[in-house]
Amino acid sequence: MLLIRCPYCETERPELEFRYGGEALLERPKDPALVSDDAWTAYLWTCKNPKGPHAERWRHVHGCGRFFNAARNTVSDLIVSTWRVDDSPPANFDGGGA
Amino acid sequence: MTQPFRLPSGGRIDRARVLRFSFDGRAFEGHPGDSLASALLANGVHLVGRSFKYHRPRGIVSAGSEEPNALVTIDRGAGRMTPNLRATQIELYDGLVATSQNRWPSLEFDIGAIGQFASRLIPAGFYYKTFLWPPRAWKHLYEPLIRRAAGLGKAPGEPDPDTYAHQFAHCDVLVVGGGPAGLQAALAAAAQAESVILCDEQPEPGGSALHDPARASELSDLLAKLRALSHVRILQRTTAFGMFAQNFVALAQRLSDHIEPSAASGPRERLWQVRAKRIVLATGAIERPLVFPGNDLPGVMLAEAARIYANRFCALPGKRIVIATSADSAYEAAGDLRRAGAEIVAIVDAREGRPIADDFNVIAGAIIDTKGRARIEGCTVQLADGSTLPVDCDVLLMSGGWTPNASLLSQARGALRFEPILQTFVPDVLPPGISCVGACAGDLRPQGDASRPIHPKAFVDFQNDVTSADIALAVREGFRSIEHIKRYTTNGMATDQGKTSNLNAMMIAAAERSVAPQDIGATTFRPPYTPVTFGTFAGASRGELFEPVRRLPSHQWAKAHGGVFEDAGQWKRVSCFARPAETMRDCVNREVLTVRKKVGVFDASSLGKIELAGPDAVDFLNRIYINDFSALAIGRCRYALMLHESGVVLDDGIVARLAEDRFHITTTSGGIGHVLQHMEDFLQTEYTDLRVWLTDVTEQWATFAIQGPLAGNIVQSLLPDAGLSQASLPHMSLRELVWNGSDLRLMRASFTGEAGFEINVPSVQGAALWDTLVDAAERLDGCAYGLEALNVLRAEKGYIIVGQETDGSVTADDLGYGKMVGARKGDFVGKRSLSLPHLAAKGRKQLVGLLPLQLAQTFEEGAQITQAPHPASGTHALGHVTTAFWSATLDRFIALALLEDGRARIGQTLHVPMPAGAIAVQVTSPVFFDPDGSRLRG
Amino acid sequence: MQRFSFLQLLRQSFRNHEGWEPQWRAASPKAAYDVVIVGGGGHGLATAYYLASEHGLRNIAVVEKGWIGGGNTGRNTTIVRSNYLFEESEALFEHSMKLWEGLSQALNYNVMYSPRGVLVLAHNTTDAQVIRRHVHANRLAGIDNEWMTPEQAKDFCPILDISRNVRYPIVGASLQRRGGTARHDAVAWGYARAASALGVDIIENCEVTAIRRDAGGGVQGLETTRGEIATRKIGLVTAGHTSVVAAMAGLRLPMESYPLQALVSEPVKPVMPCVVMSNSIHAYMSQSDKGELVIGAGTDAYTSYSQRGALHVAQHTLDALCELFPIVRRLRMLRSWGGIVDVTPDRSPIIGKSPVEGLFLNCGWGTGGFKATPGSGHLFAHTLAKNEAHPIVAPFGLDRFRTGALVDESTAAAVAH
Amino acid sequence: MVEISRGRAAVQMQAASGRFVFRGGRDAALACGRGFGLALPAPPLWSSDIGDRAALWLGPDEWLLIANEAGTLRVLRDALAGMAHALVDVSSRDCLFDICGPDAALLLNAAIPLDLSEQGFPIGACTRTVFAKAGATLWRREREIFQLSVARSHGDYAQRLLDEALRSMPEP
Ligand SMILES: Cc1cc2nc3c(=O)[nH]c(=O)nc-3n(C[C@H](O)[C@H](O)[C@H](O)COP(=O)(O)OP(=O)(O)OC[C@H]3O[C@@H](n4cnc5c(N)ncnc54)[C@H](O)[C@@H]3O)c2cc1C
Ligand SMILES: NC(=O)c1ccc[n+]([C@@H]2O[C@H](COP(=O)([O-])OP(=O)(O)OC[C@H]3O[C@@H](n4cnc5c(N)ncnc54)[C@H](O)[C@@H]3O)[C@@H](O)[C@H]2O)c1
Ligand SMILES: Cc1cc2nc3c(=O)[nH]c(=O)nc-3n(C[C@H](O)[C@H](O)[C@H](O)COP(=O)(O)O)c2cc1C
Ligand SMILES: [Zn+2]
Repeated sequence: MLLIRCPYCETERPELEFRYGGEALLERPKDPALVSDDAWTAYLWTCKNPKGPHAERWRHVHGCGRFFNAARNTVSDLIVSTWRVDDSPPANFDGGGA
Repeated sequence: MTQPFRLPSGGRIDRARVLRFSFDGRAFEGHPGDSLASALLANGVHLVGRSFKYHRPRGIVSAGSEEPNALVTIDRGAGRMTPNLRATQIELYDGLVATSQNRWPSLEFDIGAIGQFASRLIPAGFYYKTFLWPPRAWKHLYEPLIRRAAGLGKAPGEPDPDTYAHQFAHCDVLVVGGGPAGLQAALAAAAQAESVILCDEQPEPGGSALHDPARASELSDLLAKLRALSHVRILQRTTAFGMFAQNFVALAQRLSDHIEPSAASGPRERLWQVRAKRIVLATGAIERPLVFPGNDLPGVMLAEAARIYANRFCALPGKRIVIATSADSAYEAAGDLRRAGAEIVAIVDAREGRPIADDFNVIAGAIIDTKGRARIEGCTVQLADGSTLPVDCDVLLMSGGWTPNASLLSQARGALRFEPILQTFVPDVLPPGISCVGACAGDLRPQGDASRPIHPKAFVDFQNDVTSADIALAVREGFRSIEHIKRYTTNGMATDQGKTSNLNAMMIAAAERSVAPQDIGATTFRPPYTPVTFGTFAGASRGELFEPVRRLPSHQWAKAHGGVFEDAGQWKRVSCFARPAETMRDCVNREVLTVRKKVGVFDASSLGKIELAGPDAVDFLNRIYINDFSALAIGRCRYALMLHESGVVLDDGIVARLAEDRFHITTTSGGIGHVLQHMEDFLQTEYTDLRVWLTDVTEQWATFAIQGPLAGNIVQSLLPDAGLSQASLPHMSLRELVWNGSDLRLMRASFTGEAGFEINVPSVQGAALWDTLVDAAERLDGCAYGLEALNVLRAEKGYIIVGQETDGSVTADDLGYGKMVGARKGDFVGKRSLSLPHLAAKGRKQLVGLLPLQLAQTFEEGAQITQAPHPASGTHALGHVTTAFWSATLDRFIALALLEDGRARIGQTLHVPMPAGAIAVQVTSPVFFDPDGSRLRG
Repeated sequence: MQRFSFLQLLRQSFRNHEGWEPQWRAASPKAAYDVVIVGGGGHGLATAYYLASEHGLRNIAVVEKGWIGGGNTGRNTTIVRSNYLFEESEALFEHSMKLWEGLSQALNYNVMYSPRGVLVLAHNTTDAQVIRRHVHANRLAGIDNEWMTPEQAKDFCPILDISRNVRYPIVGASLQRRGGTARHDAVAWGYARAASALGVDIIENCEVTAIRRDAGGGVQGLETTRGEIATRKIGLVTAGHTSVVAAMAGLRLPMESYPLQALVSEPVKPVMPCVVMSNSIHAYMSQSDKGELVIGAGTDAYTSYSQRGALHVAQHTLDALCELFPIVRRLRMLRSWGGIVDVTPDRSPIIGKSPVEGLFLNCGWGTGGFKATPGSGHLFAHTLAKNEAHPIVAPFGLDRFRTGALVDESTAAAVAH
Repeated sequence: MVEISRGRAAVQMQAASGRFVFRGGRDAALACGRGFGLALPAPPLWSSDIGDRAALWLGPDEWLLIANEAGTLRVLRDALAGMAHALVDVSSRDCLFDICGPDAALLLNAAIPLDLSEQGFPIGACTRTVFAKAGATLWRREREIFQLSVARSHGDYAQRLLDEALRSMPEP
């Protein structure tokens, strides 16, 4: 069970309090009506799914209820850092490769 | 004489008390402090089990949890039968009943042992190569035969009456292993004011010091110090079995199996889930058997085990002992056993530079054969010059050296390295926060290599009957990776997980492949370290504690009034309120007709409810639902649909405007969780500019529907001063009122097609209001109705249920709700996907009604729809039935269905193929009753 | 290929089993192949076998980064069934089922396909509706699947507790009698042996590290830990690692990799005659021929390549099983492990061409692809050989995510394995 | 009030009390605190209280206000007039338990995975968390008194589980 630091509660809590929210830093098209089917479905469905560093979303659902972002290594599962949705990712974080 | 092999003094048993026990029906005696294994040895019993495949006689090999052979079933009374327990770990209590396993009719005479004679025919992997013809024989002949031979002990036949517990714990330091190294580490940490949990799988802490008389006082000293500290918790009979990310460790504590059943109380086992800042592994080392022909005979055991039996349990394994070794530690065992009264016939040392031990008959050589059937009687030693020497003995001890017990370290992804001097793997790379101490760290006495002849009867994995020849065979057949060798031979896959066999298998494979041991590597260690009871994982979770039971405010009333309950998620809901002598169907029909003709009340409290507030609430709703809320007046409500971004229907509900900036929203009963998650997701990460807040008020409000032509009368009598009229509270509007001193939210809304209301009161008032409503209804010849009736009522009107009419592929338009999409508003969640080719395509499945052409015919939900009455196998289905009911109102069977191009097919005749024959149906509009909705307005 | 038979076993037993040959050649990579299959799991090996046996291709390699069958093929709960809901899936899995039925003989390797029946339990009205819908759809498709009352289910599987006073009573079940299990390792080894005998190079310890493409973007070759390999056609069959390898060709897929756990109990005498699955309670269990209960747990909540799962996931499965089968409460977990499954948004596989010329995909089998091994290999071989999707796999192309024509078995069925 | 106890821990079920969820930005929080007569705590997972009135931090823009006086809601609404916020009466929503005694934390740790030592969860700390299979709110009111609340329909579950945990508590 992972130990995850919630950047809003400013404390580490067991994974049981959280819900995983998938890849982070995705940009929903400003006006979806203007983008092509390709671009829209790429936004909807494709994932980086990298082996290594991954920027991802979690929600402290049994806690403060906030969504936040985390950088986790998907090989070791270790969470390197977490940050609030309106903060920027830590410097030198590569966001999950190709 | 009882206990002929019991030593007269010393050790850690309490000779003053005698415990009686039975093994395979024979009565024996032992003492407190004994394990079942030690008590059997004290009674001269060595034959305790049969091996898995060849049913060879097997004895006790070790004194600990690494035991591969001595597996027994313990019977503690009804439902309390446990198979596959290790005799070496079972603590003796008065009246203990143990039986041996995997033999028939008896341990001494086991028919299965003929397997031994066929053993040539059934080497590793034989089953992959045969049983191929005739093809059907595998299912009907061979596999049933193989299965009959499968397994070790029997599974219990009755439910387990015992309870299990869970405990979370945090500490600065978790020490695993209570030997000298672990105790020292615990004390050192405690001295730094660190909180410590120390666990040891044995009945008492002490580890190897328990059988080292020289360390007895040091041990009691250490323990006294530790026990005096309040920030140290010592858990005995507690196995650390799983290491998980970030120093999260699972421990299994055995609480009552060591107590006689009549005296045991409380939980049987407890799962500790410990989060430690630091972990110290002090798990000791495991002695390695030697691989020689006949090494599996009862009476052949590990050298240190014999020493433990003699020193700690005061049970002498035998009187004439031969020791085969490649490690110095065996000489200590030899000394202690001799002091205990045994004759050390010879020490056979395989190493070249073996230690000088003048006082023993040390022979340079190796064992190449043993003598005896159910117990060793002698062995053959091959000397350095190749000559052989027969030696008689009643016990043969072996020591191939020690291997740090690093399973937990490996589980935690630490790395091991092969240490040539010790001829074994030792910890190398430690994960952060984890350290090893003592024997586990590789702090071992000198030891060396022992030769391993390849011989069909030289056993490597004692439990699974894997021989050195099997490993050689696997290599010959092209299985090079140690993981392949493991799987082909099953070496290390038995209940001991290869604690005593993995290293030998690896060394043999390395030799066969002519590569260095480190290039072969080890197989993966996995949890659990030793087997853990399923009940321990489950803990208290059973029955209502397995999954919470959520009850509606009307639950007690329903129970007293014929309520037939059904599960819907965690909720107990009422299907119908059956009256005496009423069938389900009669009951549902009565409830339906009562609602249509009079009035009914329904407990809808499980509906999800959200209070939405904030200046941008309308904007938010417009982006989350397909509807346009801009024009929704205060006090008015709207039925609304919500889509997934992929365009399919996610949930539905009613949105009611309480104030300019406040809304009361309902969701489906099962939907509230994911709807809230969905809304919060968009609110927090997409529409971050909106000032809106969501509060889950599902459980704040009890919700009751009052439906039927007389619904207004009930509401009127309940709220006489509210001045309710069709004009002041029209269909789909809401009013906040006060009842009985509490807030009340009254909505005029209907899911039945009748004029009706939904009343919300704070849930503490729920039961009281329910009673009042039912009372009022009954006075008007109305009744309470359940889910079944509701389903009929809504189906008659063609109203959908999300999850029944929708299945994750259905859009609003498919349901006929395309018109709800706000034409003038901008983007909303899911909108873009609606124009993807497949979602915008013609001919999609659409919601329609179906009526069987012959009135008496019925079919069921999920039935398929075809053009032809007798479709050939593989015919394309045009759709399927989503809802199918007897409609009491229409006095006929009706159904809703999703049908390809359904709206265009209205009027057509299609078929529903049922096992007993196809049923012709007419496609109709999904609204069967009161299509223009005149009844809604009362 | 040395034939396997009882007689051969007998003959070899007189020669101390000295005469057995390696089951597959330990091949080293050649400079070039007509087709390279990346991934030596069951699907990859089956693909190679059918390419050789049915399409006559001989210059083929399977490259495997570790040992063959060491991926999900070697770590799954081996449930085989074909009672899927949608016509597209029915066709795919039934195709596979038919191949299972004669596989041991076709490969001359006993894969222990054991059609002991797969029982799917319904615990409430919704379950019953969903399961019945399957039964009806399957019947129309000619796939065996029948609805059973609780009593009939208990007759078939006596250790079920069908009393009404348990937390989730059993209200009915469906049974596919032809469903069952097969021996996971044997499937990989059997295909490897048969493929190797037809000339396929099976190259272990050979990890693909890059995909080389020509100026037009088409596939040119592979870089591996054992050197470069030239080829114009790659079949990517790497299950949990598909995204990683696809990224080497600049491809991003609708796919996430999750750890899925399984566990076994200590072996006991037979108590479970069939496979039992319960989707509401999230548990499934069968008993192997050796006696251990084989139990599937859930996936972890987050993507990961760590091949292990969290304790609370296994815990959830075990409390469910103890609830369903109260007699197993005293049995003990012997070993638990994880595999990495590649999950698509609609929980259906992706099979067919990719946008990269020469790169073909066979992935996204998620938590349920073992049962598809023979069929997947068979149809993928056709697709590779003919450069065109076999009609049965055509609906499973990558394109469906762009058009919206998903085959969403998960939401329709809530059946995962 | 129903009480069950064993040795060094006891569980008391409490009657429903006045509880309100307040959500809003900083200004609204200040105004709310003024109206409530008790400043809303700013540090995460922290509470403030006076008499039987308390404010619990549950999220960066979310507080649980506890007060039994009638009319609290009206007072607060007035104090917040004109400001963007949400104020919702949830007095009926939860089931409340007081867990008391020297081993209260040990008891709770049968179902709550948090570090409930005095360092890990000091007096005044509050949080939402999980209680085995239910969501819960936990508040340490005094050294040996925790208040646990779960959704009303999970009340039975919580009570049964606490009861079973009491009967199977480890040695302190
Ligand atoms: C715990 C668990 C239980 C399951 N239960 C069932 C079940 O009951 N029924 C069912 O039908 N399915 C089940 N599945 C799913 C099933 O196991 C898989 O869908 C199936 O085995 C996939 O087979 P494969 O050959 O595609 O993949 P794999 O067997 O995983 O083979 C892929 C291979 O690719 C190799 N590879 C990866 N990257 C590279 C690279 N860069 N270079 C070279 N090689 C590479 C890997 O090492 C691996 O050997 C389960 C899965 C798990 C994990
Ligand atoms: N050949 C050798 O050199 C050799 C071998 C073994 C022991 N020793 C002696 O033992 C001493 C080392 O003591 P030590 O403390 O390292 O080892 P130890 O064997 O004394 O203690 C290890 C303890 O860990 C427990 N344990 C192991 N795995 C466990 C688990 N998963 N969960 C809970 N408990 C577990 C065991 O029951 C045992 O009590 C040395 O002083 C040495 O004299 C020497
Ligand atoms: C169907 C099946 C049955 C298994 N039975 C056993 C078993 O009886 N004993 C055992 O030790 N492992 C058993 N395993 C697990 C393997 O030992 C191993 O854990 C699994 O293949 C994953 O590999 P890994 O643990 O080396 O990563 C079984 C695996 C499967 C898929
Ligand atoms: Zn938080």
